Amino acid sequence: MSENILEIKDLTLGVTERDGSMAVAVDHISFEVRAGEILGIVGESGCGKSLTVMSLMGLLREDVKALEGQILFQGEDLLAVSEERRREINGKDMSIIYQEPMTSLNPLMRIERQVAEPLRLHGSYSREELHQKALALLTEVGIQDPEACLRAYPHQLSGGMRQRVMIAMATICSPRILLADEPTTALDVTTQAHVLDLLKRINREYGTAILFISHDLGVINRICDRVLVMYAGKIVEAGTNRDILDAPCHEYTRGLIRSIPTRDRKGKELPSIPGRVPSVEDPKEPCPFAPRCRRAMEICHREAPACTRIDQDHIACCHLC
Amino acid sequence: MKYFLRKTLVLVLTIFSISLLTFFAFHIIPGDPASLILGTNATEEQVAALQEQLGTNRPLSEQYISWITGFVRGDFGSSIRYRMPVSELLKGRLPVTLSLGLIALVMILAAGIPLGILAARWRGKPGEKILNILTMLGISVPNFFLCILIMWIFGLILHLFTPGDYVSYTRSLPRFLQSLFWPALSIAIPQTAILVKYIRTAMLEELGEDYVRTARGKGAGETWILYGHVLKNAIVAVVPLIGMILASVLSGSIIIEQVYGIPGMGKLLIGAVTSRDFPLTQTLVIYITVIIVVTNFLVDIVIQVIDPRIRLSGRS
Amino acid sequence: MKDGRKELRIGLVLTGIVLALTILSIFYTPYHYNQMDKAARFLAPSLRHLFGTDSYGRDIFSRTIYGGRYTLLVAVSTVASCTVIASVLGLISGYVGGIVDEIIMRIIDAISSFPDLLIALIVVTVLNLGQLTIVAALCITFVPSFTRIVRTATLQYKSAEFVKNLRVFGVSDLRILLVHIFPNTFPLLLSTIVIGLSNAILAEAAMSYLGLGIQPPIPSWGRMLQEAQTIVYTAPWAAICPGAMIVVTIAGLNWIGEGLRKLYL
Amino acid sequence: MGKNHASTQDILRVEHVNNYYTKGGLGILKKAEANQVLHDVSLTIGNDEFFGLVGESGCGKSTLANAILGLIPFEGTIEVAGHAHKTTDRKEFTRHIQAVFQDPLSALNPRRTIGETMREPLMAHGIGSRQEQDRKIAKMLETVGLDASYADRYPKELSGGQRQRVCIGAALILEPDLIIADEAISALDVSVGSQILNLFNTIDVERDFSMLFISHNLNVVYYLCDRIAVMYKGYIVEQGTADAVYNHPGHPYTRLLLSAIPDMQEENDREKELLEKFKAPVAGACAYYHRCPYASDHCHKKPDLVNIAGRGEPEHLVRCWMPTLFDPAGVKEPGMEGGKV
Repeated sequence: MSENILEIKDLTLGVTERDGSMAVAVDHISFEVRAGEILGIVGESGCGKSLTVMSLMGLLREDVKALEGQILFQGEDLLAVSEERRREINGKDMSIIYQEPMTSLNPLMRIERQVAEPLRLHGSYSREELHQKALALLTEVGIQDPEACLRAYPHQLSGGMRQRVMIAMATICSPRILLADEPTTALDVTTQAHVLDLLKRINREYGTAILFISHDLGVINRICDRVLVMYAGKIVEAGTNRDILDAPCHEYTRGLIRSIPTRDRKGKELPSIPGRVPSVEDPKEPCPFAPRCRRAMEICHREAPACTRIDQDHIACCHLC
Repeated sequence: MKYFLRKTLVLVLTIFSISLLTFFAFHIIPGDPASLILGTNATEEQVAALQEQLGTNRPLSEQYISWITGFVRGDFGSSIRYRMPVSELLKGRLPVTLSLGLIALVMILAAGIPLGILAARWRGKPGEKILNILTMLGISVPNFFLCILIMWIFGLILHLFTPGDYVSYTRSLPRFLQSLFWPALSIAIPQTAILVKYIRTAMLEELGEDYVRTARGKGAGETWILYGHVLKNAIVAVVPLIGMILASVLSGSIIIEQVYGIPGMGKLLIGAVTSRDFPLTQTLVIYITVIIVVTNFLVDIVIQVIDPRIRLSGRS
Repeated sequence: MKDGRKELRIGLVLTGIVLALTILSIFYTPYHYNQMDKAARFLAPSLRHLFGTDSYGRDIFSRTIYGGRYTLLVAVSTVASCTVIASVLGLISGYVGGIVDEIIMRIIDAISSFPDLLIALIVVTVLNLGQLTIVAALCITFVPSFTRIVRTATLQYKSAEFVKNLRVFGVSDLRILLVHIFPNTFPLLLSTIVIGLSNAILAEAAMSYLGLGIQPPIPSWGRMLQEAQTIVYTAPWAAICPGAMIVVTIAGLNWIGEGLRKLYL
Repeated sequence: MGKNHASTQDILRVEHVNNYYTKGGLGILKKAEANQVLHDVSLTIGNDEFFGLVGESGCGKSTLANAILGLIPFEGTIEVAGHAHKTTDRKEFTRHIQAVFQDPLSALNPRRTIGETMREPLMAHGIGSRQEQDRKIAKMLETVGLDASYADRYPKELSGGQRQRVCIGAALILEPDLIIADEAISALDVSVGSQILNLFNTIDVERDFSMLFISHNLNVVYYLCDRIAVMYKGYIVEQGTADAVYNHPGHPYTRLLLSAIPDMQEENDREKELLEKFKAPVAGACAYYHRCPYASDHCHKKPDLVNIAGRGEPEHLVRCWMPTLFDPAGVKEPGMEGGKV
């Protein structure tokens, strides 16, 4: 088994409610990101996938707190390190791209400065070196006129170009791991395909591990090696793409896959999941999915399910697996 | 360039509408201005003579045209109260008010920007509360009250200056500027508080933007983010308010000149208003308003230069 | 901290004090506001004269709490009339758009290029002095900013999906405007009204300080400050008391405004 | 209630519709710039038919929806259930056509209860007494799968899916002939979106209405609709039965869209290369010219829609000079080039 870059142990995140109480948004999750792999996290809104990624970068909003657990980055617990050390890691060993490339770029700063900024923060380079590096990176991510792009401001670029710039910026220090929070959700399908190809190429050529978050199983399938399925702050199933998509065991994963309209489902009713996506404030059940589960048994409302290993990488947390 | 031309055209049109509005405001008065000025016990001949002098017996459009052509040539008519040309009256006073306004503006910017940054830096710390309360006090103090307090404390108790001791710039420039210091301070303090509040709000807003999160993700520290990213964007957001602040400064100087007995345009204006001296009031109103409109025009140009979003798309 | 309740509370307490004193003055003042007493000139604050006396021996406390009512009355009537006018203009301008919007906004722009004080001065010069004049003067100065705020909110809701939906339902424009859009502008309008009140009080005080507001012998805060100015060395309380009253009122209203903004926007 | 058309009559007829977007203008100092958003768009929707409109952001699909709803001006003819825009007043028109929009939260007035919002269309058209309206609302809430007690709740108390159900209920309450669903499930979670798709299907069985379903997701459109049109830069580039467009695409853009949709099959089951080949745009050329891998000098003129369906088959229109190139057994395709997005 290959080396783990990131090991998350019992990570628990709480969100401060309006009345001052703490609601658990991410509930004792544990997983690892292996060197050179693309790991996907899939889930619906409010399942805690974005909070998880933000906590890995130490970029949680002020009202969110890590209550428990460890984030081990090459053996170092990121929840315990000093702010200085955190800043050393961010942008250099670990970096991140977001859903909204427009707002994620400083509107009043030229692309060149923004792309080269991680280098200036993590080393000393001459102006010329910075320029050359930024130029090389933009060419690398497939921007056709990199010189013009360097001189441009964010609003002059198209959505796809902005996301490429974000990727260039995130990879300029050759990080060990890249976190991607729904990076293609705001893009058109054709643009999305290009960006996914680019991320995959970066992963294959430089061995950069990627933690890829999406609500779209199709996107996850196109880019990831392994997938975690999250529901209501918990990981309910984990496995390789084929484990999850072809042989899902957890009832939620199954329901999710079945409810997507595909070619062969035309004219048939979609076997969708009843009920609504739970929000953070909702009362917690032992098995979070039990209230919506068609196959829920009496035990599901009483006892939290253990996580069973089904296959080498395939784990599901369900009483039925 | 197209932007500049368009803005210039807007400026000209604005000045035109200011002159129109002012002129008609003073001419659509219920009743005849001449008899209003002279009071109820004036004879008809007196009224007719004044009508002739004011030109109010001619049609309005004709009056406007002759007035505006005179205005452009520098002939602003005669003051009723002082019985001398308005241009003569203005001559010595324009530099006084402009200097007072300028000193106040410099004070506001010099104190407001650093304090605004400090206020943003101190968020969540005990210093923030004190600064917040001071800002609120500053905003809430009327400048004429502040003026009285300053005269009392710094003038009468501490003897740092003599209230009412004004030195004309024709006599001694340094002493002229010195005598404007305290009046300018009275104007500046409330406006500084407003500026601090705006900058603080703008900085905090910028700090909540996604690009700040991106910078944190790159490993940037608080200082780097504040001065490298947020400050410029916050200032760009605040620049449009400079025109507004200048308008308040000039309004402030109208009152403050009254308190300190400074012979500027403000003192002249109040005198003109209380004695219902229409030609003088009219001219002063247009003068002051045009100063503000031109400043706003310059501010627009500055924004256009510093904000690429406007510069490059050519739209505001 | 975040939700603005604290600001609201401070603001309500401060304005509450001023309001309570003003209401008290309707029923009771320790002395008549104009009662002069040669023997009691320039008295420092004491139990007999809470805020001291002025150069005529008049009781500053009585004058201060009495003087509030005109300032407050002028401010309230200014803001009320201004809100009505601006709501109509803003709603029409924002919802109808096109040439109507263009005309209204150009006039608003032209008016607002004059500094507030100048407009007030023009109106006061042109019209005769009196309480109504000052209300009209201040109203004209405030209409532009109020109108812009209502218009912006209207525009924002006009393009909202739910208005599009209502139009598709076949609901009439007037009903959409009055029943659906207008109430949604209330939170914004409310904090604007509060800030407007504080500005109106400041402006009224400035006008009566310049001798262009309420006329003597009725006391007003601005007027009292002007009279106190020459005796500030001998009787600083004569200036500090009405001045502090203004500061407390304005700060209170500003705090309420800030609290409301944080709570609802 | 306008339900008495022969089944052969078209519910929606859009003929040669053009729309120009003007920015600036009005102000004396701003010069109006006109951009054409819709180019000669024509389509018809039959009785009880679900028609899908697909395209990427900015292709003009929402503009078309707004034009049909009468919310924006346009050139050309649009008729709903025989009523033309230009001759029917807005209120009368709205009896025949209703809409469901993308974001169900902003589609409901936050300060009014669900019941109040659903009463608006009934009040506007003077239907029923208050009690009858209450009954209708309660019944409609049940139809869309909600409890009648939801009438007293405010939008913010509901989840996204529930809000969208309310919007659908409010749209159906006037029993319109046509519903326009503009990205109606795009903002919803996958598991909730599929519930809404099912809801459309079950209501379709119970009631008689046509739908123009607008989406960027070709899979969803194929799943729900009988016929599909694909839009690109304001042109309809392909139109035909769902089966023809989805399984036998005739336009290179449709093909690109199909290959770009990430699906859940294993990698090698899918054609990998994106059929794009960027080149300098030519004035007056086919709208897709600069991205089309097959473009030749031939394409410097704008193509018309041509029918590529076989004899006796339903119409399958493609706006391309060489639609036959894309026969399923087609020519060898060049690989992806360039990376300009």
